[in-house]
Formats: sequence, C-alpha cells, structure tokens
Amino acid sequence: MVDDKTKLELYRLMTLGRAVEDKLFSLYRQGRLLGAIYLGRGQEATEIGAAAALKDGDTLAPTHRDLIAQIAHGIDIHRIFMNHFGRADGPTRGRDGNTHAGDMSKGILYNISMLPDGYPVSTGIALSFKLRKQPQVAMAYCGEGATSRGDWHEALNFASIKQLPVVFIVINNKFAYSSPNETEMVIESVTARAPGYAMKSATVDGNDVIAVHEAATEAVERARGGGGPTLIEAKTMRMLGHAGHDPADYVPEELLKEWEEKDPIKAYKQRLLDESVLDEAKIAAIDEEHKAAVEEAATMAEAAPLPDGSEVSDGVYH
Amino acid sequence: MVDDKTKLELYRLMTLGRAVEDKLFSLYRQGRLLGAIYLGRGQEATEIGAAAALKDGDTLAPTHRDLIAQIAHGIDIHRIFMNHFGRADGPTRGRDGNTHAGDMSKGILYNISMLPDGYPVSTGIALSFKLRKQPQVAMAYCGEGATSRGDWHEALNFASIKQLPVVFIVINNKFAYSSPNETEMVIESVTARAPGYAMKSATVDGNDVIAVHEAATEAVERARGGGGPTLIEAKTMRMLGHAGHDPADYVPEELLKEWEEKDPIKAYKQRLLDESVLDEAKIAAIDEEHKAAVEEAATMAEAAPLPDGSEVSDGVYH
Amino acid sequence: MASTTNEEVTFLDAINQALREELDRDQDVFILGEDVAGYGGAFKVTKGLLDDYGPERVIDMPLAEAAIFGSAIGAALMGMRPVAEAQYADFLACGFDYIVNEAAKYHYRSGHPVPVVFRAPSGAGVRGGPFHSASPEAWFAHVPGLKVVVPGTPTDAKGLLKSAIRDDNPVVFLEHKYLYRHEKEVLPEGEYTIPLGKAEIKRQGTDLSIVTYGAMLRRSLDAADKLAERGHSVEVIDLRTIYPWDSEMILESVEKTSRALLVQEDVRTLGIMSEVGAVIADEGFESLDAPVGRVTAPDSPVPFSPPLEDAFIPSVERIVEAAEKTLAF
Amino acid sequence: MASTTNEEVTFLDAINQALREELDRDQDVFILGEDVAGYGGAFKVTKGLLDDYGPERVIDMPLAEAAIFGSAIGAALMGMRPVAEAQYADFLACGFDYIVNEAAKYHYRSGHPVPVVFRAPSGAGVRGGPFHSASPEAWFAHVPGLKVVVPGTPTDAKGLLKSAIRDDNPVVFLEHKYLYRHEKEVLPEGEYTIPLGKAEIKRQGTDLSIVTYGAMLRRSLDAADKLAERGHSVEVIDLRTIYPWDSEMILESVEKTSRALLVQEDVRTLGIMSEVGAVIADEGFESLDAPVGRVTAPDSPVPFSPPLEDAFIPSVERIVEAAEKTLAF
Ligand SMILES: Cc1ncc(C[n+]2csc(CCOP(=O)(O)OP(=O)(O)O)c2C)c(N)n1
Ligand SMILES: Cc1ncc(C[n+]2csc(CCOP(=O)(O)OP(=O)(O)O)c2C)c(N)n1
Ligand SMILES: [Mg+2]
Ligand SMILES: [Mg+2]
Repeated sequence: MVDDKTKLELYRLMTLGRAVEDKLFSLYRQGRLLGAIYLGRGQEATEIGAAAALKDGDTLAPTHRDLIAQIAHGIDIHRIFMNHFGRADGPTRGRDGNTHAGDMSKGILYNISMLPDGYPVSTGIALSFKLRKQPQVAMAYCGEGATSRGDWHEALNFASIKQLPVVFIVINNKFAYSSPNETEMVIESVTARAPGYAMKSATVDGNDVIAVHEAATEAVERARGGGGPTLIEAKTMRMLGHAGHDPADYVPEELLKEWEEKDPIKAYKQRLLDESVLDEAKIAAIDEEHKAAVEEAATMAEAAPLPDGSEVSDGVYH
Repeated sequence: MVDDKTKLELYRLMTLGRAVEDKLFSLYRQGRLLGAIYLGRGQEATEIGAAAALKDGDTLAPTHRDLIAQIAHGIDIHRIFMNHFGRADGPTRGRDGNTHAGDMSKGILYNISMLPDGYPVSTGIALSFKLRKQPQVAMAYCGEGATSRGDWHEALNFASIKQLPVVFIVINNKFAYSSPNETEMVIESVTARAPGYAMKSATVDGNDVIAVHEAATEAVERARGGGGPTLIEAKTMRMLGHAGHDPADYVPEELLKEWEEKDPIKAYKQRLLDESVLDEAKIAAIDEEHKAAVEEAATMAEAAPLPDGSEVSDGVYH
Repeated sequence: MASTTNEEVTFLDAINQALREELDRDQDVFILGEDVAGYGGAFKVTKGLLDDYGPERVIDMPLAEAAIFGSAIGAALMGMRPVAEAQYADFLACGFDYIVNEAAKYHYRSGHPVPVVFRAPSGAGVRGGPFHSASPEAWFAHVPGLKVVVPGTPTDAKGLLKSAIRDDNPVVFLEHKYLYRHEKEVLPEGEYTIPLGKAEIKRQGTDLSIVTYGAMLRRSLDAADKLAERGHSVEVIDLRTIYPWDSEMILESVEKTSRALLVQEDVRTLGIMSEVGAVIADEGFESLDAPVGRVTAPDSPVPFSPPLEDAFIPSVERIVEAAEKTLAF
Repeated sequence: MASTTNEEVTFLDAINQALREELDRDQDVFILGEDVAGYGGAFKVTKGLLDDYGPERVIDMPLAEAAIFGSAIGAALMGMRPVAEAQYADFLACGFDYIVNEAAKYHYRSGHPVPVVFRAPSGAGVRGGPFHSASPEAWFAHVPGLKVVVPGTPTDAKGLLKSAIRDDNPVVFLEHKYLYRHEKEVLPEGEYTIPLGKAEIKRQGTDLSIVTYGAMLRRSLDAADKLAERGHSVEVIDLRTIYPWDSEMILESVEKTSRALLVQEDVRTLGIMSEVGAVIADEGFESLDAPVGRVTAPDSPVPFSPPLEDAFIPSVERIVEAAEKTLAF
C-alpha cells in the first residue's frame, strides 16, 4: 500500500522529470544544446515508479533513456543540464554528453551506450553487496530492445545462480529505435523468459506509477531480504522519437493517439485529485516550483564555462 | 518410428564413434598424438542420434566434444586422425588441431573454441537456406555449459523471430569442464528457456539413441517444412575428463558408476539383440570392420607428413 | 541514383550506390543490421533499399551483435555475400569475437572463403562522445585474416565497397561518419571498382610525404596547401586500405622526399601509423633525412564537449606545424 | 607457499603467491572466473585458494564472459578489488566490450576508480592452436584507460600482479602460459611489489638494444649470449608493462647503443613493437646508426602443428640473425 506522502512524492518526481525533459527538448530544438537527447516522454510512471523503490545506498543503472529514473534516485538536476551542455564542472567534465552521467555518491551509475551493459555491471554490484553482507540492492534498467542482447541473458542467469540482490527493470516502450516489438521477439512479454532462470517476475502497466512502484518495492525488499533477483517488465510507450533528431514517422499515428490518452501523468493527476491527495493549488505550486528549478538549472548550466581543450587527456587514469 | 535399417545404422555409427575415440585416447596416452583431446564417451547416443537426422545438404555445427556427431554426418574418419596428428594433408593442413575441423563439402563446419559460436553461425546458415528457398536444415550442438553464454540467447531469439530452419541441440552431460549444473543454471532443464522464445522444445534421455533420433528427426523435418526452430536438450553424462589431461576427480565415483550402468551402447546393443536386429555374429563383424578402419586411418595418419614450417603464413587469405 | 550524371554525390550516397549496384549484380548479396530496412539505417546509408530490394535482401535485425555478425558469417560460409552493419563502429566491440575469431581464421583453417563485409560508421567530429566516435581500424588490422578499409573520398568509398563485397575474405569497412555529408564529388562514369590494398597519391610533392587516410585526408590536403604557400612541396598519400596496406608506395614516396609525416585521427599508441612508422624506420631508414613525425589524437577516449573534441582531433594547424618541424630538420 | 625460502619458484607459483598475499592483505580482493575454485583454474594458477579463502573469495562463474567481466567491473565500482580470470586470453574477445568500453572509459568520464584486474593465460608454444595461443596485449594497449602487463620472469610476475591488484585502474594482466612451468627463480625475500610502467634492463650492453617482453625475453637473452660469444655486447630490455610503456628507458638505451632490435612473439602488424619502433624513429632518430629491425611472428593465426608453430614463434636463431644484420649495418 502506497501512502499519501509517497503518492505525492511520485507525482512530484514524475512532473519534475517531464519538466526537465521538456526543457531539454526545447533547448535542443533551439540548437542551444550540444549533442543528442533521448527523451522518455510517456514513460515517466515507470522511470519514477521503479527507481523510487530504492533507498539510500542502493544503486541504479540507467540506460540512455532513463534520465527521469535518475531523478527518482536523487540526482541533482543541475548535473543533468551541465552534462547536456558539456560543461567543465558537469558530472563528466565534458568528457561525455547527454544522459551518460550519474552520481556515484548517490549510487547512480554512469551509463554507457552499449546495451545493456548495466545489467552485468549491476550483478557485480549486487555480488559486492552480498559478499560484504550489506543490505543493499542494485537496480538495472533497459529497454525491450536490449533484451535481445546476450549480455542480458548472462546477467539474469548469473543473478539467479547466486540469488543476488538485484532488480531488473525492462521498459517495453514498443520500439527499439525504429524497430517494433515484432522484430525483436516472438513473445508477448519479456517475463516469459523469467522461468528460464527460475526467477520471480512481474508484468505491469508501465503507465500506472502505483502499480510499477508496488511491484518494484516488493522486488527491492525481497532482494534486500535475501530473496534473490526479480525481473519486471513495464509496458509503456515511447511518445517521441528515438533521439531528438528522429521524427519517428515509422510510429503509426493511431498508436500515438491511443497512448496519448493513457498519458501517465494526466491519469495520475486525476487520480490524486479524486483521492484528494492533490488539489489544483498544489498542482500549480508544484508546477511553479519545477519551472523555477528547471529554469535556474538550465540557465546556470548554459552560462557555465566549457572545459579547456588543453585538458583533453586529463583524467584517463586515476 | 525408426526402421530396422536405421536402427542398425545408428548402432554402427555409435560403435564407430567409440572406436575412433578409444583409439585417439590410447594414442594420446602413449604420447603419440599432438595437442589436446576432448572425448565424448558416454554421449554417443546423442552425438549420433541427433546428427543422423540430417540429410545431405544439411549442415552440422559441432563443438569441441562432438567428433562423434561429425561421423553421423559423414565425415571420413581419416580426416579426424589426420587433424589430431596435425598432418599436412589433413582437413586444416595442420593449421588447427583436435576436433577443430570438419568437411565443408559435407556441410560439417569447422568449429572454433569460442562457445557456442556455432549457434549464431547456424542461424545465419539457416537464414541463407530460407533466403534461397532451399529445403535444408542447420543443426548446432553445444554443451549445457555453453548455454550460459549470451550468444546462445541471441541465436535462439533470432531463429525464433525469423522462424529459421535450425535445430539446436544441447548436450547436458552434467559438467562444463569442472563445473556441475548447479553452478551453471538454476533450472532442471535448459528447455525451460524455450518458452522465452516461443520455441518448440523437447527434453530427451540422451543415452537412448532412438529417443534422441526421433526427437531430432521430428525437429529437422519440421524445420525443413517451414515450421521453424526447435531446442532439444539431451540428458547424458561425460564419462571422461574434460580433456585428455583431466583426471576429473571432481566427478563423484557413484555418479560415474550410475552412468556406467546406463552406457548408451551397451543398453542399445542389448535392445537390438532382443529385437533381433542384431546378433552376436553381426556385432563381431561390425567391431572387426571398425577396428580395421580405425587402425588403417590411424596408421596412415601417423605416417603422413607434417606440414613444412615455410608455409606458416600460407592460406591466411583466399 | 544513376552513377553516370555530372552531379556531385555525397560520401553517403556513394556508399548507397555501391550497395545498390552490388545488390543488382549479385543475387547473393544482402544487407543485415539494426534499423537498416524501413528506417534506412541510423545515418540513412541504406535508405530506399528496402523499397527497391525487399525485406529478404535488406533485413532488420534485433539489437544483437553476435546474432548479426555470426549470422552474416554463417550465410557467407554458404556462399552468400552478406553486408552486415553495426549501427556505430563502437558496437563492433559487442560482437568482436565473431569478427576476430570466427571470420578471420576460418579460411586459414579450412581453405573455405568467407565473403562477408562488416560495415560501420566510425570516427569523431560530430560530438558523438566516447561511445559513438570509435576508430577501431587498428584492432582489426592487427588480426590476420581480415582486410580493413577506411575510404577518404566518395569515389574511393564506392569503388572500395564494391571490391569489399566481391572479395572472398572478411572485410571490415569503416565509413567515417563526418565524411558522410561533408565530402562530395562527381563520381567516375559507369561501373568501376577500386582494388583493396592500394594506396593513392592524392597530391604530388617532393619535399615531404604525408601518409594519412579517412577524415584526415582532407585536413592533410589543406595542410599541404598552406605549406605550398610557404614554398614546400608536400606529397599526400591516402592509405585507403588499412590492411593489407601499401608499404611499397609509401616507401617509394619516402625514398623520393626523404621525409615522412604520419597523420591519423586515431589515438597515438598503436594506431596504424605506428606500423607505418616502424616499417619506414626499418625498410626506409636509408632514405630518411629526418625523424618520422606523427600527428595523432592523444591517448584518451574521444571526449564529447566541443573544446575537448576539437583538441582531440588533429587540426590542420597541428599538421602544418609538425610538417614544418620535419621539413626544417 | 611462503615467499621467504631459498627455493626456486615457478612463474605459476609466483602468481599464486601474489594472489594469496593480496587476498591476505585486503578483504576486498576476490577472484572470479570459470573453474577457478575447486579445480584451481585450467592451469592450476588458483590451486588451493578455495580451501584457504573459501567460496566467497574464490568464485566459480558460469561460462559467460560478459557476466564475469561485467560483474567484476560492478564490484570494482563499489570499491572491491576483483581479479577476474579468462580461461585463456583468447576468450577476452568474448567479453571485449566490458574491458574496452565499460572499464577503460569509466574513470575518464566520472573520475571514479575502477580497480579491476583481468588475468588470462596468453601466448603460444604449447600446441594450443589458433584459439588457445592469443597474445592480445596490443589490442588493449591501444585502449586509453587500460594498463597492460606481460611479465617475463617469476619475480616480475609476482611483483607486478600485486601492483596491478593495488592499482586503481583496470589492468589487463597476461600470463604467458609457456612460462608457467618453464621459468623458475628464487624470489626476493619478503613482501615486494614492482611498479607498473617501468621496464628493466635484464642484461647490460653497449652495441645493440634488444627490446622485448614475455616469452621472448628468455630467447632474447639466449641470443645475447650467442652474440657475446661473437664479440657483441647486447643490452636486453624487458618492457614488462606494455602500456604505459617505458619509452624513456628505451630511448636512453638506444642513445647509448645507437642500434635497436625489437622482438615480439605477437604477429608483425601492430604488435607493441610497432609502437616502440615508431617512437624510436621519431624521438630516437638522431641516435640511430642502423634501421630499427623487428623480429616477430608472421601475420597469420597461431597454427597448431609443431613445424608451423615453431616457424611462427621467433627463434633464438632468427633473433641472432637479425641482430647481426643490425650490428653489421
Ligand atoms: C549493443 C548496442 N547496439 C546498438 C546500440 C544502438 N542503439 C542505441 S538505442 C537503440 C535502441 C534501444 O532500444 P530499447 O532497448 O528498446 O531502448 P529504448 O531506446 O526504447 O529506450 C539502439 C539500437 C546500442 N546502444 N548498443
Ligand atoms: C566462450 C568460451 N569461454 C570459455 C571456454 C573454455 N572452455 C572450453 S570447454 C568448456 C566447458 C564447456 O562445457 P559444456 O558447454 O557443458 O560442454 P562440454 O565440454 O561439457 O561438452 C570451457 C569453459 C570456451 N571454449 N569458450
Ligand atoms: Mg524500447
Ligand atoms: Mg557439459
């Protein structure tokens, strides 16, 4: 059971995630951002619902698309803008761009492009928790496309053999770049693979933040209690192109319309209004707060200095 | 239903396989062979039963341990000895050793060490059959240990997406080098993974050549008819060490005893005697024939010239 | 998309033309990779091919490099001529084993041809960061059994890709992504191929031999222009094929000029110019009147932020400066 | 297994000692790989460690290189010091991505240490054939962010492995399998480490500098003996660390001798000696009185059959011959 405080917090996080990404998109379209963007619009319920199940000390391995999940695990949004702007004082000091950053002090890994590298890496993190007898949990995200990769299989199998405290989230957003589910797998749900590892699993409505959060919380707490790994598939929809430059005209209009109706924030807002957890004044206040925070972070980042070319090979080694 | 002629042929092939490997082992122990040997003693029913389901034009991708399967798909045993002796006129002209050879003219691939590379390679072969509309089938072998590798997953998933004419054989011989099943997987049978690819599957007694042959024949003919891929797991036992040098003292004595009782050739011989497909005279004649063939091949190979060092970099390119 | 007009064609379209002509010529040629069909590839190199050749010749693959490269090899062993695409050259590392172990060594062991091409967009300069800017040619040039091609002009890209597809050996074909839309040329009329293994003198000169390839070709030519203004006659040789590379032409040029400068975008340690330098230091030693200079990226990952990436990639100025040092020796 | 006796210790036992001492010293050190626990590893390098340190410090992994290398990196990011084993160096190619992309670039991007060691038996000479004889050091030396070590003696193997485990960067540590049981030495008494990045002069000389490493060290020393009989004073330098390599010591030696011969077991093109040669041709040019020769394997896979493998690996005779040519120049 999710209490009202948590419900509100989930709302706050989802809307902050969207506000951050909306701002990034607008900067991108104005040509002010450097490099690529990979937006998770439409996936906020999963991005937030799962990662919000983590506690301090737990780790999160996001992919390129899981910026919003990083917010749920406590990333300071300044880092996000600083990295997209390639700034000297950003989390990668301009060494990497877009969502390829994190915050090691908060257990948010720096993701790399190769999918789904965060899966085997997270099994290793979970192994370290187990070896050190620390009651911590590793959570790894990936898209349904990445489940076709061999490394995905290796991670699940090893996690199951060692009963590691790791939670694997698959965000099935219907596309891997331009490729629809049918070119990626023959099964209805990726969780059809869980029995192949004798692993607990759940398939959830990825647009229902409460459902995702409950499933993830159960999995995280089971992992923390020594109950081993879980595979969770959240069904949702990628509402924008693969990256900022991709108009995604391979996505049928009707599909987008259908899922626009199921927008995870709209539905959730209504629910919280109905449940009197939220009211219009609070909504406006939260929006205001996000807007101010996002504008401040974006402005600061844009004004911040770029790194100097002379340091190009600094920091290759520790 | 397997007819008597086939039954006899399966017997002939299994015993030839064992005769070849016994000879190799004895040469190895006498220090007359070069390099390593990886024997499949105890697995003859699976090695032969599955590969014997193939027809001319079909391909076989064996691993290091599947020498005997190559025999079922028609390899000339001279090639086997020539390769183990590293001879100039062998199938790799001394470039590679042990079972790392084949016969491309018969559709027997040259396997490499990296496991299970033959799986993705066989999906590509099957793809070529499909693209060219050739009614041919690709069969790939691997051990249960190799199923932990990501490439295994990638091959099964792709084969299922494209419904390719490929049959995947997993020989579960209880060990991967020194590692028992429990360190490799949590499931009882690897076929628990088939639903993850919506793939047809069968788990068979790997010491029962008829059971293996029937399951493989069904799968091969389904693949040939456009019915897509199949995963077959055969449960058996590796009766010798991983390689010639390995005394395998990590294998419990009782396990070996238990499986010695289930020796696939002994049991099958008795069955064919009971069914009057075989009689003692025929058995003796077959043994005699194998012995002569094996001695002749081994002697010829041992007497054949080694390659000359001057050709070390010949044939790197076509 | 005919190749006989007088219009300039981009590097990217030249590659598209090569694919089309080979798909037309040989029914055994087919294309496979992630998003190569309907989407036309991440860079649109295969745009339009699905429409014109159908889903059996242009195959969308799952996100699975072992399946892509492994399948391509399997089909090649059956005599087909697959052209497998990695979405970025960086992802060649994800199916590395198939290229370096399965494909590269098959012929040596069996005598059987493996006519497969592994295509991928490589190189820096587009703010791609550490995982979308790889120049992996040196890894593959170190693997006997592979051929490695990195063209620097649209004409070469087309002619070399056609040769790669017709070659009976595995070829790693790297397309510098910065060139895709930055280089344009009128292509030779009609059908042509360019042989693998042959470098080309892109500019004649007598005082210094610059050896380079890929995106550094243009910068080296620009540097040669500047040096010409200062009275230096610089020869610029484009390797084009990274393995087997044309040591003969390079040694001849150095014999003529007595000075060599080696320019690569790749990091310094063990880029292909290390090999070129080592060979000149051995076989060309007697021709040399000056140290063999190298202009390269530093030994670091490819950084994302513009000032860093710009400092990473060798500039015209750095080439000119190094050349003057070598000329002054 | 104490390290203070006067007994000779094999290369293999020296490595086992290093692992033991580091497991003793630091609770964060652990070992993972295929068959490393009960079986003690394919070559028995980890023999006895399971008994003495238990299954939480010596972990048998499934046959899954991405899981092995990826997990090791994950644990390293949490501050542990995993020592991951590939059963043969050839299988590094099967989890390549984790080493070259995940481990190598993490620090550059995040500033966070990645204290992981990837150990593997490398090299030819044991009739292992094309898939059990790899010398992959050059691939990894080409990847900024990695350190690469290939020891040539038991003393170095122990001291360098201890340093590798204590290093905060990812280290690829290659153990030449031919040396495991062929090289023996009395090890230094007590605890010692050998710094990464430092070469060592294993034999002093004045007429020629032979630069080498790994299994070619012994052959180069033997060649130097033969050359001494003929009146030539040959210096032999063991690189030990392949990246970052000790260019300073090599350039100093060449300044002294004016002649360099580079010896590697690896194939010719883009082995580490290509880099050494290129650097000498540039920074050491003025010292040189002769071409920089290289003695290497040919560009081919490592063959299995003895006459072929023996022709593949540089012999003492080939080194002597090349040295005489350089000396006579
Ligand atoms: C190993 C690998 N191959 C190819 C790519 C290129 N690529 C980047 S994102 C992507 C699609 C990913 O799809 P999915 O896993 O469903 O995640 P989504 O983008 O939908 O969130 C591809 C093919 C990659 N990142 N990694
Ligand atoms: C990718 C890869 N990693 C490691 C090895 C080393 N190796 C050779 S055989 C073997 C065990 C294989 O076990 P299994 O797949 O069950 O086949 P079996 O030997 O039992 O027939 C291992 C680990 C390998 N060949 N390939
Ligand atoms: Mg997706
Ligand atoms: Mg097995």
